Amino acid sequence: MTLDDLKPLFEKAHFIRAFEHEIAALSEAGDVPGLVHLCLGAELFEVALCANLEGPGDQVTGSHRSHGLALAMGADPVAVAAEILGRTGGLSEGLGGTQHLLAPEVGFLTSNGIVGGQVPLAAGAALSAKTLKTGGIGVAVMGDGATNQGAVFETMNLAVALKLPLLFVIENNGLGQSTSAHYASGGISPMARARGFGLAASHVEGGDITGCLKTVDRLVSWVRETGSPALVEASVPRLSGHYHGDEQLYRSAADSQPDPLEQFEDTLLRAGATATECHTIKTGAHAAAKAAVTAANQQADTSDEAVARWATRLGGAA
Amino acid sequence: MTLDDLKPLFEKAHFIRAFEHEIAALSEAGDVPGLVHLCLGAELFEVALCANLEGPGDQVTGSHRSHGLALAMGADPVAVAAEILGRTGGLSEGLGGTQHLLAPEVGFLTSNGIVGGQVPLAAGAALSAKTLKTGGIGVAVMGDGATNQGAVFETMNLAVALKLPLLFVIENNGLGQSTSAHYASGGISPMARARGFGLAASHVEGGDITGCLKTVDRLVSWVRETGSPALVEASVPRLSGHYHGDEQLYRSAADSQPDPLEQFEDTLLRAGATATECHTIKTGAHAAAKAAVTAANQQADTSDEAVARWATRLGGAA
Amino acid sequence: MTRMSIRDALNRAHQDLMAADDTIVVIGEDIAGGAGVKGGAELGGVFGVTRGLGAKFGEGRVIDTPISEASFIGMATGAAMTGLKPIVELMFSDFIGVAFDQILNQAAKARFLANGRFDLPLVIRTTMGAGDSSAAMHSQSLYGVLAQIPGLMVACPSTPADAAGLLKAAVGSPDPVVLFEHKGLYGHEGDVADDLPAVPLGKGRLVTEGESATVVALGAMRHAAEAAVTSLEARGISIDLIDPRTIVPLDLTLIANSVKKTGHLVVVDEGTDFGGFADAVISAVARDHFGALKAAPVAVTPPHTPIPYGRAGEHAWLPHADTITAAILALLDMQETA
Amino acid sequence: MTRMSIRDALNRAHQDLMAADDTIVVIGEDIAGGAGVKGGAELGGVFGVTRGLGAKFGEGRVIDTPISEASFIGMATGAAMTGLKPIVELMFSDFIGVAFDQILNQAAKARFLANGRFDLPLVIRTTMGAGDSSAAMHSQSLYGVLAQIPGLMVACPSTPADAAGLLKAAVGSPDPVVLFEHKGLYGHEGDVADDLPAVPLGKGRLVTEGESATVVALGAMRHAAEAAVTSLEARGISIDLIDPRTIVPLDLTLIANSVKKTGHLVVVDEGTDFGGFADAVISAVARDHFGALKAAPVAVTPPHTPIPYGRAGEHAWLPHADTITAAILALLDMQETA
Ligand SMILES: Cc1ncc(C[n+]2csc(CCOP(=O)(O)OP(=O)(O)O)c2C)c(N)n1
Ligand SMILES: Cc1ncc(C[n+]2csc(CCOP(=O)(O)OP(=O)(O)O)c2C)c(N)n1
Ligand SMILES: [Mg+2]
Ligand SMILES: [Mg+2]
Repeated sequence: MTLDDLKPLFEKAHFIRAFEHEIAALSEAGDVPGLVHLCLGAELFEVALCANLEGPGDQVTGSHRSHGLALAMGADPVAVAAEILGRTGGLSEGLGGTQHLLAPEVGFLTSNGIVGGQVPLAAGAALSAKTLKTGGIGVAVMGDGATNQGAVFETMNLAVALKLPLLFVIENNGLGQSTSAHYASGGISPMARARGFGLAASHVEGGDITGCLKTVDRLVSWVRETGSPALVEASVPRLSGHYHGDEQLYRSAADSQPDPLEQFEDTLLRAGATATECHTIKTGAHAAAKAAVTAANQQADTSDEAVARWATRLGGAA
Repeated sequence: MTLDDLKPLFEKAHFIRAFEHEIAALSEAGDVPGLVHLCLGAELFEVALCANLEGPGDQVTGSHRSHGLALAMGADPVAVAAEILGRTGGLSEGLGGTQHLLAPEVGFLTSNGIVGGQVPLAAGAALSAKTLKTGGIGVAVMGDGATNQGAVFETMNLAVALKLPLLFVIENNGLGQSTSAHYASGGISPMARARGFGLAASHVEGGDITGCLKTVDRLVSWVRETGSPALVEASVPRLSGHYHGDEQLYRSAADSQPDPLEQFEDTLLRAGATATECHTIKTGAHAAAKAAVTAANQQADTSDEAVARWATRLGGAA
Repeated sequence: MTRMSIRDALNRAHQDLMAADDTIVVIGEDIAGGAGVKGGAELGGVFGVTRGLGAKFGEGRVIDTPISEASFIGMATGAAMTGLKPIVELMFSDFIGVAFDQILNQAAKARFLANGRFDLPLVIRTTMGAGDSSAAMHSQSLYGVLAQIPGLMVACPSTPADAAGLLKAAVGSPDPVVLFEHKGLYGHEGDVADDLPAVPLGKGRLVTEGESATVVALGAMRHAAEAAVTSLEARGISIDLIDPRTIVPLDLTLIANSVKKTGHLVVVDEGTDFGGFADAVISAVARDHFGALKAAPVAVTPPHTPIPYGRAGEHAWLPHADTITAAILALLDMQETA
Repeated sequence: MTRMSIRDALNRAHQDLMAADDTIVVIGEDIAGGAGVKGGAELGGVFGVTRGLGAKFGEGRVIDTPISEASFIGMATGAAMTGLKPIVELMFSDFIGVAFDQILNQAAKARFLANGRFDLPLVIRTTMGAGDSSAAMHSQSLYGVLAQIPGLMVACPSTPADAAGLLKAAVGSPDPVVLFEHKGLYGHEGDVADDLPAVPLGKGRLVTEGESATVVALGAMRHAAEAAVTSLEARGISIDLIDPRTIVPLDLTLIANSVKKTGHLVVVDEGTDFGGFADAVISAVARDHFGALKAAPVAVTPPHTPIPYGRAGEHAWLPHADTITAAILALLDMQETA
């Protein structure tokens, strides 16, 4: 990876960071209808993951915390922001919202309100890729908490049994809401458990851009070439609350973790970038994010027409 | 284990075998309302398992294939047979039937029509034993096919995370209906996968009475003493169809397996029993089983009164 | 026209569909059968509906699964979002429990959440019905639960032509469709047009025409009701018997027009006595066509209990032709003496 | 009498119950909170209902779980069969999907399958309700699905006294009870008797008394209906507003007696427009008290779609006081011009 390869990733990661901050600000201003789960801390890993994927051949499904993934796969930022804001120009005219971002056009198949619910869906994308011989793969992204859901375990087995080109991705931030991953999984890591299912599995540190890129590349290539499933577990910090506004009284102030974006910047500096260059990239990314979110916030609310249209389509009572 | 310890187990195993044959015969005669899943091949293991358990402190839950387990735990054979036959004297007046045998009085909490459905329930028995400090344990018995169900995986994790005195028991007969266990679990054994969850796990051969007794004893003691979960996988043959009457065209005639009861008899003979003794035990067991099933078959059908009683109790529409 | 069973009609419809469209895959437990088992013949599903498909279309398109309903129904849903047309066999509708999130939240809501940016040509075939002592967890007719969920289409064929035709319509539908096949009807025979034409979702059928009352029934209950209607004919009572065939969307026009003529409504429902199909139909008619009703509408349903196993108990639980006959007679008497 | 919120009333009821009975355990996600996290304070559930229970009763009785609803609801069911009285918190009723088998087939049917040889003192507390843009998978009011299932008791409190009282009744019930708490009502305050008396399952409450129409509504809809009733009072229209409080068993006597007086029935239901609570009530009244109805009964429900996220869309989806007022007026006009 050259410096020139890394810079756009740095820019994208900062774009996502800034985007989330803009959403947070609008949330405090009362402009966001629902509770938002921000991806602060996972941006580096997510851009590294998606740098190795290409929609719509590859299709990613994500959790409730998927703003960053949708953006990293290339969804239009204004449409993503508008969806989060519940506006007419949203990906789905604001019908879905923050937990239901769908951009299959660019390979982000769907995010999900049900912990783990997105995982079998990614197996479906993998089955389509295999059956239709598109060369694509399915990617199921989830948190550590999701790895205790039955449907997730089943899908690990199913992918092994049916030999599906499916990459499982665990963003392990050590917490599921207020519960520690260690407690919830009896001290067993997602990677270790996945190996018990016969999955090829690796671990990466979410602050290590070159490590993330290398490992994701290796696993994605393996899934693509062998048509078999694999798993990558990324340790990422959860730099903010479970949702924006979560006071996190259950968490002691002492457990603060390094910020992957600062680690990324250090990597760039070590590789020869200047502080000014980094600053310029960040400023540009922040401005772009602000522009996108602001544009979305000028749009009108979802309409009752959109609801009426679906009511007519779906039948039901007379 | 002395010969005197083994003889009652041999008798019980043959009682179960004969009981199942009597049920099969009545099924052919048209006297059994539903499809029955016989446990032919698992009798030895089941009596070895239950010899280490004592109800109602210990509570076992089983699958659709639980006639033998209910009997091995000490449920009244006439009441078990009557339940299978759908008669008034059944464990539940014939309301439940062959897949729904409940004898919590003797430690057989319930069997189940849903593959894997019984497994979380056994975790509940373990939680009660732990909370109420009864010294008992929960035991979840299931087939190899059930080990691919989400609720089963979840319960493995839950038992580890909450430290529940719960023994998982896999009767691996190599088949789930017509599908091979090897195919369905991607070549990974239940024991190997359980270890991925952090469970203590062992394997036993279902024709080896001393091995079964020793291993079950060790694991049951461990669960009882440490309060932590464990798993035992028993290889047992499926000596008949998935259900009685299943033609098994999907299975080649060549894959016939040794009969654990013959292996058990060999063990007895090697330990000094005479062929006559063995014969006498078997004849007695067969006669007792026949008497029990015949007595059940003389009872009247479930009544509409029983149904009406529940309709009144449960409310619903006016 | 050929006479065949519902089982065979469904099998033929699968063959037709799969031969015509490469993107159709069939997914379920034991549907080819014998996966990983050496030797032996194809099982073709525990009810034999998918027999021969494995040999003909190969294991890439006839996919035997582990006993993992949540993940394979979810997989089918994801596949339907991305270019395949999966037909899933869920062995018994009683098993929806283990896969319910993928049905309730994923399959049912996906098109709405995408605001229609993709079709979801997912078909779930499943079985239902009491009457063979399969007991509380292998006999439920859970269409009423699924019909409550916006986004799902629900159909319950009662004849070979309808079974094949609704399967064809379902595969062609942009919305996910759940087909409930009654276990007791797989051997039921009827005439089927040679090209097995699609039966549009949302179109009911007038099975018999009459004057005295409107009887609405589907699945096995349609046949029980037909027997009741025949027995009433002898007494000079004629009935509009309507088999709506699909529950969502429901052909309320057909039902309402009939009630306007007869003034009397009986709904027979094996599903549930509370908040199910019968209540939905009765409520809709009472709300929208109150003036057409000459007497109180009637529901013929099982009591509010799980399904009993023993023969006499199960018989007492199920509605039968004579229960239906009695209900119709009581309704008509009631009117005469009112 | 003390004035308190539904949240606090539920919390106090838990405290009372747990102090009095050692066999009561509370099970769910984040209900003590912070399990395995160093430092920090107790969370007490994401809605704060179980706050302080962990510190008071210890982790042996206030059990934080992994995100594994199927296994912990099943565990609670098995525990209820063997001597404990578990109160489970299912964070959102939308999540029943992942645990549905344990509810549909295990908890609901266990006592029947045992023919009553054990009680099943299992309580599942869960939340429901739209109105806060929680979107399609965090807003559903799925009581109508559970009410279809024989063996389950279903209740939907709308006041602090009822919430505490129904929880107490539920813990004392031999049958499994599911309590639906409306997310939008946790802060709703009301007077509560100091001993938080149990409210019997199956007894509805006459909230306002009147002559013109019977309005049946529960949960948040009861409050919307109350606002509608108040606005109609100004026009001289008086209403019997009934909050049935429990759906199964349902207090049909209270509803029927009212309809006999008013002749007019409106049911308001946030759950579903097809085969849910509204249809069940309307069908039951139409079947059993047809003669009492002077005009077509009316259902006020959301349209048949998943729940939209955006504010204007969600507002359009939900029934409100003015929707209910309009429905009542239309019903009464209709009668006048009939
Ligand atoms: C089936 C289900 N159970 C519970 C929830 C509530 N919930 C939403 S996010 C969350 C924590 C998820 O933790 P994790 O998977 O680690 O993801 P993270 O939030 O840490 O990214 C919980 C419990 C849910 N949405 N779905
Ligand atoms: C959730 C669910 N899926 C499918 C079935 C149908 N079914 C009953 S038994 C069985 C095979 C079970 O295999 P295994 O667990 O190995 O038990 P065995 O029959 O071999 O004892 C299947 C698929 C069911 N009852 N429940
Ligand atoms: Mg996490
Ligand atoms: Mg097996």
